Order: sequence, then structure tokens, then C-alpha cells
Amino acid sequence: MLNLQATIGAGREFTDEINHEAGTDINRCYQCGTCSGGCPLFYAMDIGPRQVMRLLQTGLGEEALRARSIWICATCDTCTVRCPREINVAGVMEALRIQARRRGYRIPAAVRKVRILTDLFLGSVRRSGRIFELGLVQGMKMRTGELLKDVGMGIPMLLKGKLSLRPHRIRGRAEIERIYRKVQEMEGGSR
Amino acid sequence: MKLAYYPGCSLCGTAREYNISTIKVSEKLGIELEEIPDWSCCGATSAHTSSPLLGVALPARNLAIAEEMGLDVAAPCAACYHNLSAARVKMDRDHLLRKRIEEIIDRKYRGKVKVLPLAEVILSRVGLDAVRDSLVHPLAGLKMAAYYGCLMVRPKGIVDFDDPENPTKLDQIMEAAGGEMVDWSHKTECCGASLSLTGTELCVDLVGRILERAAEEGAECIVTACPFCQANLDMRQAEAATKLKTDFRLPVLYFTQLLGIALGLPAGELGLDSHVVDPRPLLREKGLI
Amino acid sequence: MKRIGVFVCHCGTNIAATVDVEKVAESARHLPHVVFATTYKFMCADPGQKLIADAIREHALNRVVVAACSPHMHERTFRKAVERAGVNPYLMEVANVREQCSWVHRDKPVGTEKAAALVAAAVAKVARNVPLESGKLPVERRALVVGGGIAGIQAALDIAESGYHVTIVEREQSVGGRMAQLDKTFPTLDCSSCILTPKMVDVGHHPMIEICSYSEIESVEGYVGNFEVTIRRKATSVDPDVCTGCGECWNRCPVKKLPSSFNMDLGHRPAIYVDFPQAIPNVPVIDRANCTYYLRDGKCRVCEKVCPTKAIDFTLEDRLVKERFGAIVMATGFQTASLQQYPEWGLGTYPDVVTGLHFERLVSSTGPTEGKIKRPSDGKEPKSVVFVLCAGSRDEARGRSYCSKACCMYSAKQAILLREKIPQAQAHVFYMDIRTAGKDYEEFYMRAKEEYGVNYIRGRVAKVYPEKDHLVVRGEDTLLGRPVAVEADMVVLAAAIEPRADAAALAQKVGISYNRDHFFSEAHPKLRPVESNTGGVFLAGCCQGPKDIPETVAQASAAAAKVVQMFSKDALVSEAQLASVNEAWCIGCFLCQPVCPYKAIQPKEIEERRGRDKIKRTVSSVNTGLCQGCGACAVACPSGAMRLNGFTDEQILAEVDAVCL
Amino acid sequence: MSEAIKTAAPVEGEPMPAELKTAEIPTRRGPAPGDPEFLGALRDCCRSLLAEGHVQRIIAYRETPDSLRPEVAFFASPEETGDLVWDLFCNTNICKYLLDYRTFEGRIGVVVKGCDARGVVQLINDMQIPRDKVEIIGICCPGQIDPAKVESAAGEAWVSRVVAGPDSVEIVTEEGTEMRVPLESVLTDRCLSCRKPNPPVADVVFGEDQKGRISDEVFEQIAELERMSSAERDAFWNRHFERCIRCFACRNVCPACSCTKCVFDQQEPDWLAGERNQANQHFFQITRAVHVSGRCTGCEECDRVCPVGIPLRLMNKKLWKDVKDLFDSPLPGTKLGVRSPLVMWDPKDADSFE
Amino acid sequence: MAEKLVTSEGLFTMVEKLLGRAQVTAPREENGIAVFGPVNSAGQVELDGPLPVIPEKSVVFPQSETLLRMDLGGEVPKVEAVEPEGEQVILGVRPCGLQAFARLDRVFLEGAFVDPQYRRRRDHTLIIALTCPTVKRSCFCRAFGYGPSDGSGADLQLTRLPGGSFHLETLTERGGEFVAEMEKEGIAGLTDAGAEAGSAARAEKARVERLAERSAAAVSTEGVVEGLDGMYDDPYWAQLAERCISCGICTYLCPTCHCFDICEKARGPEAERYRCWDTCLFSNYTLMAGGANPRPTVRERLRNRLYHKLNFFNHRYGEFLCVGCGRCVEHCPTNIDIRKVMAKAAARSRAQGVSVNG
Amino acid sequence: MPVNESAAAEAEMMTEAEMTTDGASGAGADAGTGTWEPRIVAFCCNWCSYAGADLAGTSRKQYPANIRIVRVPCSGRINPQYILRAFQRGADGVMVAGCHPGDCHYTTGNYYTRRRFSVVQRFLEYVGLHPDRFSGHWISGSEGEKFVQTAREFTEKVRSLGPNEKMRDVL
Repeated sequence: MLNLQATIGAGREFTDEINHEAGTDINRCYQCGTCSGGCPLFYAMDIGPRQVMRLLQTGLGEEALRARSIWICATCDTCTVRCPREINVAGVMEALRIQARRRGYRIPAAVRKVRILTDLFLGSVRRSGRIFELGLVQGMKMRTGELLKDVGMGIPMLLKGKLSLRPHRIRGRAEIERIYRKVQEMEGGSR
Repeated sequence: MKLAYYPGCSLCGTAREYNISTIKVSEKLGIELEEIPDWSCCGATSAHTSSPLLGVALPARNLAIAEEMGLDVAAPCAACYHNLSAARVKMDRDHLLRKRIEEIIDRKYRGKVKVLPLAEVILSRVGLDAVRDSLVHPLAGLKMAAYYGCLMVRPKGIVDFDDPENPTKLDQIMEAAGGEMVDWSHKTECCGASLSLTGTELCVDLVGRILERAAEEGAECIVTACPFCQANLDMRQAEAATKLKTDFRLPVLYFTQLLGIALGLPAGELGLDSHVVDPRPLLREKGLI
Repeated sequence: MKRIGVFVCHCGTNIAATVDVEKVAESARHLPHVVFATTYKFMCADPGQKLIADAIREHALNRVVVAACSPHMHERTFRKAVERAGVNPYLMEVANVREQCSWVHRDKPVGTEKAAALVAAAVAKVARNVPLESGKLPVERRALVVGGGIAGIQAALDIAESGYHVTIVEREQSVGGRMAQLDKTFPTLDCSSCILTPKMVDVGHHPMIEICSYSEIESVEGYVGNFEVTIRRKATSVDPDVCTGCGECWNRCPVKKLPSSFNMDLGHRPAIYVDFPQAIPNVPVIDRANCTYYLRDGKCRVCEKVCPTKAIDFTLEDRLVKERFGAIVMATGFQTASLQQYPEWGLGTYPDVVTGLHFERLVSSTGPTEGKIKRPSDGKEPKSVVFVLCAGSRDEARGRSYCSKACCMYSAKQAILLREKIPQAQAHVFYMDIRTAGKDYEEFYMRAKEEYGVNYIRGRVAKVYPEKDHLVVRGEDTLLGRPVAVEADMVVLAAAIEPRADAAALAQKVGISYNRDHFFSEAHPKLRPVESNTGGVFLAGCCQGPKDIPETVAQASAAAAKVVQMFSKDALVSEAQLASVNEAWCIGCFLCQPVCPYKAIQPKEIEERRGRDKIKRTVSSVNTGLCQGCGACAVACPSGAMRLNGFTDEQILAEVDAVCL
Repeated sequence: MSEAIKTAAPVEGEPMPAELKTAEIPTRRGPAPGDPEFLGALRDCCRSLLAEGHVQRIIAYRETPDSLRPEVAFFASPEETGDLVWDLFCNTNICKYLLDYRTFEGRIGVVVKGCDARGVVQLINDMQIPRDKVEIIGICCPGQIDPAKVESAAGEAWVSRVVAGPDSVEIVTEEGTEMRVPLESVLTDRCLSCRKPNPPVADVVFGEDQKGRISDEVFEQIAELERMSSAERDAFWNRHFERCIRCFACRNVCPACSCTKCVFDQQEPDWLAGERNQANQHFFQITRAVHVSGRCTGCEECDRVCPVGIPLRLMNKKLWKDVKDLFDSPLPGTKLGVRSPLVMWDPKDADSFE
Repeated sequence: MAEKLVTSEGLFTMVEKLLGRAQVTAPREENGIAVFGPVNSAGQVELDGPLPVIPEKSVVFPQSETLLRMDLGGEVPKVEAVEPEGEQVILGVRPCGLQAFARLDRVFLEGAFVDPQYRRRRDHTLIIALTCPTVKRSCFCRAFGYGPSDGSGADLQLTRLPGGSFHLETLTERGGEFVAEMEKEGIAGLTDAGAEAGSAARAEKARVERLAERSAAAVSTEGVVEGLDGMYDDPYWAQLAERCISCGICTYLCPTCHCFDICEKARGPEAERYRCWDTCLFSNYTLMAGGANPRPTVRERLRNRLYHKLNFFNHRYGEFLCVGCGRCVEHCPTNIDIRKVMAKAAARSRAQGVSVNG
Repeated sequence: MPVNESAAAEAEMMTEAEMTTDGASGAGADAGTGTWEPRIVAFCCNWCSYAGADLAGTSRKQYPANIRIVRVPCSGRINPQYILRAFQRGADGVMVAGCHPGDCHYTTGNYYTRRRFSVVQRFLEYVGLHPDRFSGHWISGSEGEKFVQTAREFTEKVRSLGPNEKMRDVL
């Protein structure tokens, strides 16, 4: 049985951290479920946003770090704009995602691609200053092994000139590199 | 009227037709766009979901350059608009953050520039009367559903374009262009574009729901201002249709493309050939091209 | 010659335990003007008060300081005590050495030192006190009730029954208010109009009650006991003295299809109309904005032609009537929130999304569907109805943080009515919490679930949208933890109860305060719940906060009792610690005027000697009936011409000087 | 008399409608200072106002032997207006003299610069004089010259007269030597940062709207002070307040100080003691500034007259900056019918309380 | 007496030495304004500036000073007089300041009552005068029969020489003692003045006297007293008062105005009595306890001041209470000019044909 | 005008002076011991903050005895000059307390307080008063605990600053 007396105390620090990062106060949540009810992806989640709030309220926030939901969340902010308690729900999901990375949580297999894409994307921007879309798609294929996925879509796009074959590199690449490094320095080299 | 132009990565790639039509329409409406020199990626969703600082720093670099130009920024891409705005608001609210970002990007940023989506530029700086006055081919008889998606309207306070639940500004512009707008319930439902590559299945579900609602309200095409929404609704349409055992055939166009037609720009210059669901048969049927 | 006596109370051991009272008295003896100082076990008790009176006589004291408990406790007691001994009550000051000293500081030397300082401050202040006199205010024994709903009706009847004249000002054509719109009432399910109509008839016929319907408050001047109220009697185009209410006119009026606000726009009414068949007064009014006569230069005149008593008079104009009242009862009621901020629920977009009040009209036998529940879009009988609780309530993000209190119960009632009228229909209630605090309320709610099988879903609705010929209501069943969608033929939003749209403007006219939601503020949330902060203005019903009918009626009777209590006095006693103007210093800049919450400051022309000349100039003057003694004016005044008696700059500075020593 | 003025002058005996008198855009305009016709037109205007009985008194300036120091003068008849003068040495803000006319039974004309006009409007807004009792003869001010700066530019020589051009001034000495210095170098400090040189409300205006000199110098100095530590600010103000001789000139010239019994002059209560120490200096200075905050028109007359050079504007402008930032109200004296923002409120006001 | 030559550095050292043993008051610059005030370091002394705004009088007649200290707490109240302490040096006093000291001396030291406070300060103040380096247009010392190089009344007089050094003249015994003391301490740059320096100093004095000559034509005291005798009820005062804003600038900046108020302050049982400057231009000056005021308007107050300067004092002491320093002329916010008042009075006396000698 | 340098220089001297100030001097000296105790004046509105202080008393909550309350009917009655007077007479800290905005017994008095003191507070800081020496609080009649907390925190803050010299005019 869950000893709430213990969990609430033990999890307070984590909850505070998430509150701080998301600039919000989840203790205000009264569990009405508007966030989950309006979430376009709730049906695919293991734990809905409302339950994530409850986990944080009861000191079980770290459980949420294992949830698929935080990776499924599309940060569409529907929950945030509808929340009657002015909680930045999407921000909490985002903060949890960052925490999960920072703490090296295993990302559930089903959603691992999200992380791969993020890394590829940020890597691409770091190298070129802008996004190289074709490179991104190809990178995804290489990293996920789904070599043939969406081939049908890529070729017409190439033909229509929508995907350029070479990345565009901006002049200020060194500046971008510096930005990345500075951020890393300030955030404690978590990446 | 002169504005700093931030096209963003998509408009240089998958959303080329948005870029082309934006430039043409702006020219036609007397909006002078000066591309921000050596602009860089705004970080899209990836930056802020993995690092709060990077999520502000990447857009801030572009804002700082625009500030040097002394111009407000026009950002047609919904994601870019969202990110630039968010960075701006966050730095406005948090003086310390601004200082840190200045240090990171090694540029001065004073928070003087505004960031406007292109639709807002047309609405508030050009005015609908001017649009009406320059119509050549009013979009009469074309039933459209304006789809706003998430990034343009949410969350309030970070972006300030329109009502998050019932936005109407794209509708107003397209109505001014002579179009017939359907009133529908899924204008701002998320299409899941950020999951397009990573959670394709989910994405297809969301696309299906949205298209279904638009079709039911009698829309013949969808207009949007977001490259991700456009790509997603267009490219995932076939899959969604298959899954729902139906056939939508709903072209998904940038509002600038249709506005371009209405303003009498040659159809060939608006990139109408680059969509998966070809809009041209519909437009021909309506006598617009 | 100032002769101050200082009386230090032990308060049993409450003070004496941590304050050396003897030492305090001793230090007081060295203060300027102090000629006597002593201590006593219980200064507030009879012997204590007698001790003060004796000392006043014996030592010819003309000022008194009592060092005891908080002035909130016994300031009045001691004022009366010194008054009985022949000293002006305002020449007494209390040094609060219990709440501010003995009870909060355990260290005796420290407490003693502070107590001595507090006594020194009180002595410094009292030395600068001047005798103040309370004024007597006459009372006009007539009451004004603003709003003719159940609250106004109840208050008016109670006051009138005590023998005082009452005027009810009602904005609509008829009294009756919201309660008249309701079908049944919870938890007894008795018919709303059956219990209301007799009361309406009572006010209509009561010799001491005058109903000014179709009228509004234009302005309120004056003060407690002496309000001068201007009432705008809107032009009805019908002579009430002649009309018999036969109904010929409204039956024959060619303009028929105007939305009936009484029916929440779900039904129609003609251009000349009464709100509902049982209207009191039963005299129609012409809606000039929609009447053909007014729209097309005197065409039509059908009503005029058919009127058997020639009561129609198109030339009537708005009249401004000025009347004097001694007391005002505010009973302006509520409206339901428009929910414009909630596009996701579709009120106003989808016709089958309605509010609870709409639903009342749809179930009511006097309503547009004659009691048959039909959905507005196509008149079909709904087979599935979703009730959404907290629609606009308890939502800080969109500006309303409060609970509307009545919705849980009336939605249960409406679900029951639905099940009674359409047994095969399913009722779903989306709720966050169910609040049934009231006699027999919980039982009623249980009946809805158990007897009527109403389906309660714990969760707030995220979105309502149409699909085919029905609506889809989406949300989370938070007890299941799963997304749910309910297909509904109708959605009834229990829209938040909010004050009338013009409540704040009216409050400003009357000069009472209101909270951020624009509900009128009571003087004290617990101890003075039916009085406003402005003397002579009382509150009843939902204008003060959401409440149900029994609570409204109770508050209305309470307000009436307060009015009657006031009227039973010969005269009112005004505060003595009020603002006054040093006319020689006042330059008439009137910076004091806008800061006065009671509009108590008016310009006054004075004549003054300037050398050999007499000049006229304008200065501020304070209406002592309106002034409540807050002192904001005294601070706004740059030259200090405005003073607050009892708390003058001299007195406060003397205290500051003393506590700093 | 210039034609424009003649035609627009109201008909004698016809009362001026009140709404006309509050119109913020003047209907009559005369030549600008610097124009050869200017002084003649101004005198004509004043003369005819007196002659036609529209005003019974005009407060303006008169020539004196010291051309750098014209004196304030009160013209009661058309004949006297011959030596009425207006040049770049009319530094004195004359609006305050209206207070002497509170009970005067006639209309008063005042010849005012932008800054003085704000003072007039403030007196009207503070209900010290009704709008319809004042004929505001406004001058779009090109900036005023500080006689001390001219004298120090001239060195040991005595200045005989100064001829002002648009960008420079020519100083002619008694000995007859001439020298030319840039206008900016001799303008008063307040004019160097004047943003509002035009009368916001007037019945007659001379000259076209001036642009004013937009300088953030004062606000930069304020910002610099704000950045200092408490102890540094304490030292800064101690040093300045130390010099204050309590002559009360700052108060006596202030258009926002209209009290007849000032708190500083009261014995009961004894707000301000006569002893010259930092406590009393602070009480005086802080109270003076706070009392006029929300009504200070920013004319900086106090700063100008302070004989010991206390930078009073750094206090007044600081208060104004905060009042404006907090309550978003217009600069006092720029609009008729505006009361001090400090006697108003808004539920959404900023809150520094805890 | 003795003549010395002292370099700027020498003077600097002298001031530094002085600082240890006396309160030094000298011209300083504050926010662009020259004032007489206490200095803490020699670097603050600014002898080349214009005539300081704050006059020299505050050294012997401070704006406020404590007279008595009281303790009323005990059975018997304790009262003790407060005596000014220490030595003072005032450096850079202009000739008009010296003239002013002489006037103040007559008020505070002549007659039956000698003001103890003033006496003590005056006795313990060493006065080092300065020949005016230049003459302003507002200066009119010449009208009162002295000039910008007149050092009478000082213990020592400095004259700035063209090369930058100072000529230091010893005028009193006390001045001599001071110089001797300095010499004993070995001030580098303090030497005997040669003939060359002597004549340079005389040339400099003659130069500034010539500059002052310029005002002689414009301002004269002739007939002023007599003119005013008959002008008390002249409408002129009302005209002048119309412009006066009744501030205290002219009186507080005046080197000879010496009115004061006596006040007390109490903090609990302890109290102090002090005096502080007051001015007849303030309405409170003559305000009586019952509210009556014999000088109710600016007209009476301004007239009083001008009469005191130009008439009353003459009748009592035979000289003007104005020394022509020009501070009031220069700093009056509304340009009221005492010289014009003098001219008006003079014109009146000429018109009435009053004999100046009669 | 060179605002910075000289002021900074004098400030240095000032702080030194402050450091050498005799702690036991003046009005703040504790009766018997001679150790310095801060003197704090609190202006409290009658209806909320004073009642809050009363509640602290009836709940027997302890707070430092340095706080001396001056009762005024409404926070709107608090003239900014009272604050100056308190500092003149030797207060080391001054606080102003009133009803929460919207809860004023006199409807709107505290809204003026809020406006007035948001300006005055900044100004006092600007003329060199240490910002921690003056503070404003909204304390309702039911917030006895808040009164206690405020009293404690404010006293500690002021204690850590040492005696106030700014504007002080004691014998």
C-alpha cells in the first residue's frame, strides 16, 4: 500500500523542481481532467496529463519520467490554455522530458524516435545553422532502421524541388557553435 | 511598409511554395520584406523541449539581428512565429534571462522588435479594405476551412495572434478575398505534426479526425499558415483516408497561395504543383485558374 | 490645563503576568500632563469603571488613558465610562498593552518597556484630543428596494408589514425576477411560480408598497436616513391608471416574433407585451425599438385601436422621479455568464448547447414549448442530455474563481425533470465536485443517481462539437482515467451565476463597494452579512453572492429587519470621528474630492475678509452624514486643510514621536 | 496687427463659449519669435485684448536696462504694452502669478512658453483659476538663454545685448566687441532637454510648433542614480541637500504648489523645524517633491531658481518617471481636466506591498 | 605690514596644515555653483571661481546654532548654555564680505547687549581676504565707497598674481602671527615678497579697481536714504511686490541680513534651544500667535527689507546695510534689482529737491 | 554633472562612518543592557492590519517587541510624511499595513495607499534610504500569523542593517 505521508515528503523536491522549470504550480491542480479530456493524444498515452499532475502532487513525480506520455505529448498547449487553474500543463510535460533526459532515463521503446529526431535536428542546426530536411529524414531512417518508410513521399518531394540535396550553411556557423557551447556550459553540460 | 523577413527553414525546403507565394503576395500588397541577413534556425520544437536556454537563444539571435535592422519581423511560418514570440516574451518577462541570453548570443537585445505572423501583417498593417480593393479573381464559390493548428494561437500570452479556441483572422482574410468560410469545430485541434516522423500512427489518427470534420462541414479545401500543418494534412491524408475507409481529396493550401490567386497573380508562380493532393482540378473547376 | 489620568489594567494575569503594571503606571506619572496613574485588576468590570469615574472627580481629570486590551474590545466601554463621569468620550484613548504586548512578548522587562511606550504614545495623543460631538441625523421612514425578484419581494413585504412605506424599482415590465422563470424548485420539486405568484400578488396589492416597474435607478444622493433617489421611469406607452390588462393589445399586435427575454429568447413576444401571463403589474409596455409605430413614423396603431380603455399613449416619455428614502435594499439578482470565453463548449454556436436557465424555460409548462422538452435546433425530443457543471465557475484562468453554489442542485433537479418527462432519455452530468450542503440536498442528489439513474461523470468537459445530427461531448472520466465521449442531443451548461452586467455601475451610483467579481460587498462576511459598507444600504439575494432561493429569502428578511430596526429609532447617531475642513487653509483644489469613497466632499462658497475687502471663494466641505471617517481626504490634501478628527496629523505625529523615544 | 489675429479676434462683448475655450487646438496663430513682425504682432495682440476688454490684465515681460534680465510685468491698459517684450531671456515662469488673481474680477491674459502654459493648465486643473478667466497667449518656444552662461562666455567684458539666430547667438559687449557662440552652449539646462516647447492649450499661438530638444540626459542621470547602492545615493543627496538654505524659492515658483498655508509654514502640526540639519533638509526636499508628484509639469523652474544648484529636477523627473510608468498618465499640464493620478486608482495597479 | 609671496602649492600646504587645527571655510564648487562652505581637504578650495553664492556670514552667524541644552526630566530642570567651540579660518573672503562683517559686528557687538555666540565665533575666526579676481556686472561695491581690492577688516589678504602665485599681505597682528607660525613650520613656496611681486599685486589691484569703476556711473547712493524717507507709502512698493514671489533668496544670500528665529526642540524630557536664520520676506516672520500679521502682504515685507538695507540701518548706524555684492540682483528669480530701487529713491530725492547734505 | 564619482567616494566615507557608529547611542538603546535594538514603527489600519495584530495577540503568537503600532482608521490615512517623521525621530524601520486590495473597510482607501506608496517607496529608496527599512504589507484581520511573520522578518532585516542614520534627528 502507498504511504502518502512518506511519498509527499520525499517527492516534494522533485515537484518543486518541475514547478520551477515549468514556471507553474501544480499544487493548484484540482483534478478536473480538462487537460486530459482535451488532449488529442490522451488516447495513446499510458498516463494522462491529469494523472501526471496527480503523481507530482502526491510526490510520485519520478514515476512520470518513465511514462510514454511525456514523449507522446505534442506540446500543442491545448491543455495549458484550457486549464482553469492556470497550470502550464504542457510546460510540465516538457520539463519532465528534459528531466528524463538529464537523469538518463530509458526512453520507452515505442517513443524512442522522438529523442532521435530531436538529437538529429539539433545536430543539424549546430552544423549548418539551419535545418537540412533531407538529411534529417535520412538520418531518421538510418537511426531507426526503417529504411523504406515514407519513400513514396520523399521522391515526389525531391522531384518537386521541395527537398534540397545539400544543406544550406549560414555564414555565422561559428556563432551558432558558440551558442550551443555556451548553453551547454550554463546548463552544466547535460547534453 | 518595411519589415524584416524571417522565412525559416521550412520555407526554404518543404514549404517553398509558401515562401514564393508570401513574397509575391507581399509585393502585391505593398509590404516590403527584407530578409534578415544570415538568419539561423529558430530551433523549432526540438530546442525548447530539450533545453530551455537553447530554445530562447536560437530565436534570440535572429531577433537581435532584426533589432539591428530596426524593423519588426514578419514570420510566415507558424512555428517560427511561435518560437520568436516565445523567446521575445520570455526575455521581456525575465530580465535575468535576457542578460544570460545576451551573453550566450554575444549580441545586444533590447526587446524593441515585434514579431508578427504574415496574416497579422496583412490584417493590421495592410488592412482588409486594401485586400478587397486589389481583388482580381475573388475566390467566389470556393468553400474553405481555415485551419490554424496549435502554434499560431497557443498559449495565450506567448503568442498573441488570435483567440486560442475560436480564431477568425485567417477566415477574415480569406473572406475578404471572396472565399466562403465554413465554421467548424476543429480549427485549432492539434494535427500532431511534431510526431509526423516519430509517431506516424498517432499523427494519421489526428489528421483523420480533422479532415473528417472539415469534410463534414462541406469544406472543399483547407487553408493554413503553418508549414507543418500543411505538410502533415497533405501528406498523411491518403493514409488517414485509408484508415477511415474514405477518400477526402481535400487540397491543403497556404492562405497566401489562394490570396495570390485572388489578387490576380499568375497561378504558375504560386507553387500549386507542389502538393500531394493536387489543388489544381478543384481550382479549375471553380474557374479560378 | 490638561489633566490626564492613566489607568493600567492587570486583566487578571493576562497583562500583569508579563508586564509590570506598577512600573508602567509609575513611568506614566512622569509624562507631561499626567496627574494621576493607577492600576487595577479588571478595569472593564464595574468596579474598574467606577475607579475611573472616581478618579476623574477626585483629581479633576479631563483626559483619560486606559492601558488594557485592544480598543476593538473595550474602547466603547471606556468611552461610555468617562462620559458618565462628565468627560467627553473622545478625550479617552486606549493603550493596547494586552494584544500588542503582554500576549505577544514573554520577556517581562521587554514587555514592560514596550507597555510604557504604548502608554506614552496614548498620553501624547490624548493630550492633543479635542472634545467631539456626535451629530443626530433624522430618518426618512421609507424604504427603497432595488430589484423585484424574490429577494426584493420578500424584503418589501417584510418592511411593509412592519408599517413602513416601500418602493420597489424593477427594471423589467413585471416583478418576479429569475424565480418566475424557473419550473420546479429543489429539493422539494414544488412549482416555482405556484409559490411565487401569491407573493407577487401580495406586493402588487399591498397598500404600503409601490411598484415602479420598467424603471431604473438614475442617481442616489444623500446618506443614511436621508437618501435622495432619482428613478428613471421608462416610457411604457401605456397609461397604467387606465389599462385593465385585458390583453387585447398584445394579442392583436402585428409584430409577433420578437425574442422573449423572459423565455431566454427561446420563445416570442409581440412589441407590446407583458413578461408573462401572471405579470405584476399586469400592464403591458411597448418595446419601442421594435414597434412599427416608432419605427415607421406613426404607422400601425393597432394596439391603440383595439384598446377598450384607450390606455395607449405613444407620446409618453421617460420620467425622472426624485424621492426620499431612509434605507435602500439592494436586490438586483444575477444573470448567467455568457460563456463567450468558452468557444470550446459552443454556447451560441450550436443551438442545442444551452444554459440551465434556458432549460428551465424548456421544461416549464409556461415556457415556449409548454413544458415539452424539445431541443432548439429541430424541436426533436432529446434522448441524451449532457449537463455540464461548473460552466464558467471555479475557473480562475478565465476570470471567475468562485463556486456558483446552486448549480449542483439545480442540475440534479433538471436531470430528474428530464427523466420524468422523457423516461427513455439518458441524463449525463459532468462534474468536478458535487456540493450538496443544505437540508435534504444530499438526499436529493442521491435520488437523482439512484431513483432516476442519472449518470454522473467526474471530469470537466474539454470540448463539445457537432457530428452528424448530434453533439459530441469530450472529456476525461477522471475516475476511470480514460478519455470519454458522450453523444448528446442537447448539452445544458450550468452557467456561472454572476451579478447583473451593470452591477458595478449601479454600485458606484449607490456608493457601495463590490468585489472583483462585481458582487456587492457585505460590511462583514460573518457578523454583518446583510449590510453594505455604506450606512443605510442593505443587501439581499444573488447580487451579494450566489445563493439558492431559501437563502435568498432568509437574507431578504434579514435585510428587512435591519431596515425596520433603523426606522424604529427617533434619529440616527452620526460618527464623531469625521473629516472637517480648515476653511482658512483650504484653497479649493478639490484633490480630496475624488478620493472620498462616499462622495462626502462638496464645494462650498465662503466669504472672507482680505484686508479691507470681502472676497468670495470656494472651499471643500464635508457632509457629515456621508463621511465615514476614513481620512483618505486628509492625505490627499496637500496643505493639511482637511483634517480627520480623532486622527489628526498632530495626534498621529505625537504618537510617532512618543513611540520613537 | 497681423491679419490672422485680427480676423479671428472675438467680437467685443460677446461671451466666449466655454467649450471653445477648452479646445486644445488654438484657432489663431501669429508669427514666430525670430520673425521681424513677431514682437509687433505680440504687442498688438495684447493691446487689442486689453483695448477690446477681453482681458483686464496681461501678465508678460518688460524690457529693463539689463537686456539679459527682462522683468515680469502686469499690463492693465493698452497704452502700457509699448514696452512689452518677449525674447529668449524670458526665463521666469509667470503662470504662478495667476494665483494673485484668484479673486480678480476680470480676465487675465498670460504670455506663456510651452512650459509656462503647462503651469497654467495645471492651475486650471487644480481648480485655482477657471479656464474661461485666462486668455492663454502661447508662444512656441525656441528655447531660452541662460544669462549666466552668456556672461561667462563673455568673460570679463560686460554684455550689452545678445542677438539670437536659429543656431547661434551673437554676444555684443559694452565695449562693442562681438562674438558668436553656438545657441546650444548658452541655452538653459532645462531647454536643452525640453520635449514640449509648445503650449498644449492656448487661445492664441505665436509661431509654428517647435520640435523641442529630445535629450534623455536627465533620465540617464536618474538611471545612473538608480543603479547606485543605497549608501552612494545617500551620500549623493546628502551632499546636495547640505547646501539647501531653505529659501523656499523652489516652492514659491512651482505651479503645482498653490497652497496658501504650506505645510512647511505650519506650526501646528510642526511638520518642519527651522533647524538646519540633514533630517530637516530631507524632510523638506522629499515632502516638496512628493507633494507635487503627479502634478509637477516638468517645467524645471524650481531647478532654475535654486540659488545653490540643487538638482531638483532629478527628484521631480524621477517621481514623474515612476508615476508615468506605474499609472500611464499624461504629463501634468498637457491636458485640461486631468487630475493627479495619485487621487485615482485602478484595481490592476502595480503592487509593491507584500 | 609684511608682504609675502606664496605659490599655489604653498597655499595648498598651508590649508592642509590649517585643517588639522581649525574649521576651514572657503569657496568650493558644488554642482557648478560656487559656495562658501567647510572644506575637508585643500583640494576643495577654489579661489579662482566667481563670488560664492552662499555668503561669508555663515561662519560667524551660522544658519542654525544651538544656544541651550535642557533636561526637564528630573525634579529640577537642568539648563546649560552651549558655547561655540574651536578655531575657525575663513579663506577667500571678498572685500564685500569684509564690509559685511563690519556691519554684522555693529549689530551683534555694539551697544549694551553683546551676542555671546557671535562674539565667541568672531574672536576665534581668522579672516584671509582675497582681492576679487574679476568684477561682475552685478557688482556695485563702488557705490558704497570701497573696491574689489579693499582688504580692510581682514587679517591677511591674498591677491592672485598673473603668474599663478599669490601675494599675501599681513594686515593685522593676528595675521602676522599666523604667517610666522606657517613660516616656522616651513611651508615650501612661502617666501618674502620682492618688490616685483609687490608691484605686480598693486597692478592687479589697480586692474580690478578699474573694472569696478564701470559700475560707478550706474549706481550711486546719493539721495537714497533721503528719497526713501518720503516714499514709505509710495505705490511703487505695491508694483514691485507684484513681481516678488516672497522667497528668501535675497535675504539668505545677503552677506549682511542677520534676522533669526529662536526655536526649541524636545525629545521626551530632553530639549534644545537653537536659533536659525529667518527672513522678513516670509509671512511667518511677523505672524503673531493670535493669527494677526502686521505685515500681511508681500508689499509690506519687501518694503521692509529694502528699507532695512537702504534706510533704517542708516538712521541707526549711519551706514547702509547693503554692501553691493550683487547676489540678490543676480539670483532673484524674478529679476528684482535693488539698484533700481536705489535709483528710484535717488530720483525721488532729486525731484523733491532734498538736500543731500541736509 | 558627474553624478557618480564623488558620490561613490563620499559613500565610502559614509560606510566607514556607519561602521564606527556607536551601537548603543540614541533611542534604540535597550533599557537595561545597552545593546542596540531596532526601533520599528508600524502604521496599521484599524480594520484589517490592527485587527490582524490583535489576532496575533489572542492567539498568543510571539513576535519581537521592537514593533510599535500606530493605529489609523485606514491605510489611506497614512500620510507619507509620517514615515519621514518616524525616521527623523529615530525609527530604524517603518512599515505600513492595510487591508488587502479590494477588501478595504472604506471600499477604496487602500487603492490610494497602493498608488501613493508605490511611488513613495521607490522615491525613498532613490534618495538613499535603504530599501529594507521601509516596507508595505497587506494584512487582513484574519492574518494574525502573517502579521507575526512580517513583524519577525522585518525586524530581522532591520536588525541586520544596524541603526538608521538617514534623516535621523534625535538629541
